[in-house]
Amino acid sequence: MGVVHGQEMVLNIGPQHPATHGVLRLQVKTDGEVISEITPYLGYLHRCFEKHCENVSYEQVIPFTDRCDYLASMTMNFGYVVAMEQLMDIKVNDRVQYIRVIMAELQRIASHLLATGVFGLDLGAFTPFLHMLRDRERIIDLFEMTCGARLLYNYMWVGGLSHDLPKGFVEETLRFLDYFEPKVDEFENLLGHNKIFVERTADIGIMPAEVAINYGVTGPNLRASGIKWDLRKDDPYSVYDRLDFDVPIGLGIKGTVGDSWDRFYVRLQEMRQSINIVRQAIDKLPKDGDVHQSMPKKIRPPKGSIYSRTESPRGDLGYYIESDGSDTPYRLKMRSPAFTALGVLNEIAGGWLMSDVLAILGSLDIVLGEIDR
Amino acid sequence: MTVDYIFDFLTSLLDGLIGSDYLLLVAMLIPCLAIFGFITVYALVVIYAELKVSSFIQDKVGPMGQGVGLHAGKWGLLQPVADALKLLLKEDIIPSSADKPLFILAPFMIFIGAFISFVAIPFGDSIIVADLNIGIFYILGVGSIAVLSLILAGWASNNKWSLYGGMRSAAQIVSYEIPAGLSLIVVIMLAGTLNMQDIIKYQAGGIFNWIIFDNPFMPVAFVVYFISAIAETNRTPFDLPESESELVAGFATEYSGMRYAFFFLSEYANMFVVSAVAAAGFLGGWHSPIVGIMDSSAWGVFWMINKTGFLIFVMIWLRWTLPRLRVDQLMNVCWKVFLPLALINIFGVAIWTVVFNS
Amino acid sequence: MSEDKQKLINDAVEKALAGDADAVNNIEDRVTRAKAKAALVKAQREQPKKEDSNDDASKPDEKEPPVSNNTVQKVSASLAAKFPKSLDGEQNSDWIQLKPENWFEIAKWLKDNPDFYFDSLQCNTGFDLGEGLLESRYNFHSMKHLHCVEIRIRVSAEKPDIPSVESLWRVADWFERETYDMFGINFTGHSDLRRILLPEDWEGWPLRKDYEEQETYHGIVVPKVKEGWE
Amino acid sequence: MKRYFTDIYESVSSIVGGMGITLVHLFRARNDNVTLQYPEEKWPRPERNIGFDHSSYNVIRSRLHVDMDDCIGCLKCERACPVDCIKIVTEKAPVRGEDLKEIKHKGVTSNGTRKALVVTRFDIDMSECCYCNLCTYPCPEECIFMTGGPNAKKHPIDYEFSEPDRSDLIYRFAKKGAKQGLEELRAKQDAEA
Repeated sequence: MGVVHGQEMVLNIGPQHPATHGVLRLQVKTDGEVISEITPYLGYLHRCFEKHCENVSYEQVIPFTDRCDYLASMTMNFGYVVAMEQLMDIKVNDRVQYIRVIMAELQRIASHLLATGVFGLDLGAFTPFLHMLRDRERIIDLFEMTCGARLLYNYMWVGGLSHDLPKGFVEETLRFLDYFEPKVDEFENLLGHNKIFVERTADIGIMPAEVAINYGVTGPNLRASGIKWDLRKDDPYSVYDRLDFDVPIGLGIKGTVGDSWDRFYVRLQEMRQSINIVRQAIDKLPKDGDVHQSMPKKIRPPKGSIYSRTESPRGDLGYYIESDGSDTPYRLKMRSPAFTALGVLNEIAGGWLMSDVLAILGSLDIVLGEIDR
Repeated sequence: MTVDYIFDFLTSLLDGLIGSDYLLLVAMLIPCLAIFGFITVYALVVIYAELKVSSFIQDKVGPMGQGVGLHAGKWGLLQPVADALKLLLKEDIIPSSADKPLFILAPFMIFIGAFISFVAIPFGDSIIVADLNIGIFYILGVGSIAVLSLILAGWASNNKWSLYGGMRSAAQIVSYEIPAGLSLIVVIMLAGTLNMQDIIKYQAGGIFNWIIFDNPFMPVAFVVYFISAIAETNRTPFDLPESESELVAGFATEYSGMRYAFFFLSEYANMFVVSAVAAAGFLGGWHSPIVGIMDSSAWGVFWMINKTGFLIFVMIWLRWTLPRLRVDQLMNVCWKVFLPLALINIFGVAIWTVVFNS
Repeated sequence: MSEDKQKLINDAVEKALAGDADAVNNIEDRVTRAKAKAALVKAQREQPKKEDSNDDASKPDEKEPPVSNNTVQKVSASLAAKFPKSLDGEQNSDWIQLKPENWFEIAKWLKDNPDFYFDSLQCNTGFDLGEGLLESRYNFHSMKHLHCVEIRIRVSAEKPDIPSVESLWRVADWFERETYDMFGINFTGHSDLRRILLPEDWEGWPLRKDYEEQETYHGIVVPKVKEGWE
Repeated sequence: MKRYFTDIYESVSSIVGGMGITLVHLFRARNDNVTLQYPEEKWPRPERNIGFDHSSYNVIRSRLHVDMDDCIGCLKCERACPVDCIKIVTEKAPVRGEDLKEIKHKGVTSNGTRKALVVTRFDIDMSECCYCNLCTYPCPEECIFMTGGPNAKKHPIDYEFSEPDRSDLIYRFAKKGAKQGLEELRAKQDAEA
């Protein structure tokens, strides 16, 4: 018996839809429940980040980088200041470096918590999502304690930080980590090993390694495809080379390497690694050191360009900065990891059922603020 | 039957004053109103329970009101009332391209389906509106009206999401009728009757006489029936027709206000019906678990409501724990797991009865 | 400033750095004392920096350029041998400047050549050099050899045609669409060259330096001054 | 066939396990609870014991407040703002460092700086403010700050500032009538001269 084909229907998922994580429109061609082709339409959240940057001074760019990936603002700041410090050849002291690493890794935990939680929510599991948000709240409290803001921090500055750590931050962080470590196991049991969840994600949306590289997919999505590629290890910036941690990769425990479950599980494992990194960084954190020590009075980098990459929770975050010697950037391009991750959607999700497509979209962990910039 | 009792009572009270035809009408209307009132009150209670249970599971506090201002009362007790008021006061929108008569008909049909099932549910020794001799069969049959209404709603909304929801619900509910029905057949085989009251009476004499503990096959039959029942009521993990992260709200996407409230209400009413059937068919109905303790006919209502309530709680608990199945997995589970299990149960129980009980 | 005064200052600063705070304050001449203090502050500021740079010298990883520069020169040399006419203008140790004409063949060669194996296109960005020149810049990376190279291709704004490499690196699909969207660089051979971030009916290329905001969009007047702000 | 039964076993065990976890949460809901009953309970204000000098830094991100008596009109905050939500207009004061009672202008700031300018307009559009805090750092007189936190002495915390009209979110800090007052003053001086 052959396959019966009906008439194809064009369906718009989004711009307002519960599963599109923002304002994304997916125009899909469906044959019943089967989706044959996906065309993403972007730009609903385009805020002219790059155009803005050409009109503001270098330090004023930092609040805008916050708003690109609003779920991982610290790492967005981090990438920018690393690029600027390379361009201006600034060396910052160890205290600043370690504080930055602590913040970036806490932010990674927060971002992955939301990513895995929302992934569960896309599959209909409401409770893990709220449990994860509850723990993310505690990380945000730590950030608020440090810099007064809860979402958009503007904390890392070129050559330093806006504030030193507050008194009691280290103790609070350690208390949080002690509390949080068993919670990761609970998430794994509650959501990760749940049979329905496994059925919904294992062997779904398999992204082979070659496809991932060819589509420029990076970060946890690439690692889930079995490639050990982490800028923190392979091209270390800041003080990551002095810290000891593993790079979890997808092993295909429940299905094939590179399926949605692997992407989920890599994120879960990365949270454990981040806890480990934060602990080490706190151990090595120098007691003294001025966080404003290396801050230049006037940020005016020499003529030239730089392409600098850092590892954001979503992958390789690249900043291409061209300076013409004045105090505003001549051109600033952000290479956003979620942009390339969304690009692969049609390749890996075409031909699956509607529920699967939305699950795969959730497993890619996109943030529209970063895609549209 | 209750209608007869009321009719007799009214006749004796108002002998000769009003024609007996009118009295019969009144005698029939009174239980209807009682059921309607019961459903409303029950819905308020169970909505509140759902809010609170889900909140506690998720480490929240749920609806709360304390101190000044417009709040939902102590511990948020008035929250369901506020919800109901909100739904009542909301603007009723009918999309311009919708099929208007069908669009209006759908919510009433689903409610009627849930409503008339209540007729055959035994709350106590003699508290049953219509003690039909085919009670369990009647409930199964009438419960399937829901699927018609969901298809109607999905089609009449003229919305692609609604259509998906309607189509999914058709496939789902029709499929899950089969394992649910086959599991109940085992009960009927044991009790030898389709009458709800007789099935319950068969289970008299303490917890070990309940059908669920009758033989080793019955717990399986109970689980199969209960899960199929969850699927029939469109609750998570089987809430595919309205899966909010995929289909926006499925068949209910275009509904608002009171029409939406009818879908909402009948979902909860259906939960009660299927749980009550499970309680009556497997858990001894209005019998007390221990003979002689709280075992009068008045306590019967208590036991029935509690057993049903516990099953409803399990449904809520499941909903806030599990993710949602995919549409083909849903079918797989139904046809490849539940149907064989139910069939094996029938044969197993038949052989068991022949070997041990004869 | 006389040499003995300079010597005095140096001595005082050294002493002060060693811990004798009064060494500077004991200088009698006001001007010299002030200069000594300034020199001290300068010296103190430099001190930790020196430590930092010492630290960093022990870790070659911090500085990326030595490796990548070698790659650039290697690639540049091989390119000059293989495609002698394609190099454009003077060559640089940081990037390779190419002509647009046979870019696709070069790209294919860069990707397939086992010595380089640039299997990952990290970033593609457009660039307005002013004076009617546009540039498309590609940052390549090899997952196998872990080296990077930057390639720049310059075209005139009147005829901004660059061969598309979409079929080699699929990621270039969206990158090139974005560059087209912002700069109007026409990637010939691209299968689906549409605007990506801006609406389809947008006029102009926003990131070109000569771009001017439109007055109205779909009949909506673009506000130049906000309300209550005059 | 083995797969079939392991699947069933896994489903049952994982579902029961998950239900166990949720049941534990159901009965221990209060332990991990982070909900606040908003109008009655409010966010605890950020800790005061912050590891740097309070007077020179500000870590709270609430609404901006300007202490007009201290403002010297140096425009540093206006230049620092990435979204251009601060607008300042200044005029030269008749005499440097002298009070002008007519327009309630103070000549000397609390730091002892003598003002050369009168600020006739100091508008902040809080609906555009991005709370980046960049404007508060360059201020030489520490007169622009986010309310609350370490600045609680100067201005208590206040984060409930929704307004029915968007234009109400433009805060005008300059002394009322400063511009006209200054003009009148000048006219008077000219007449006297």
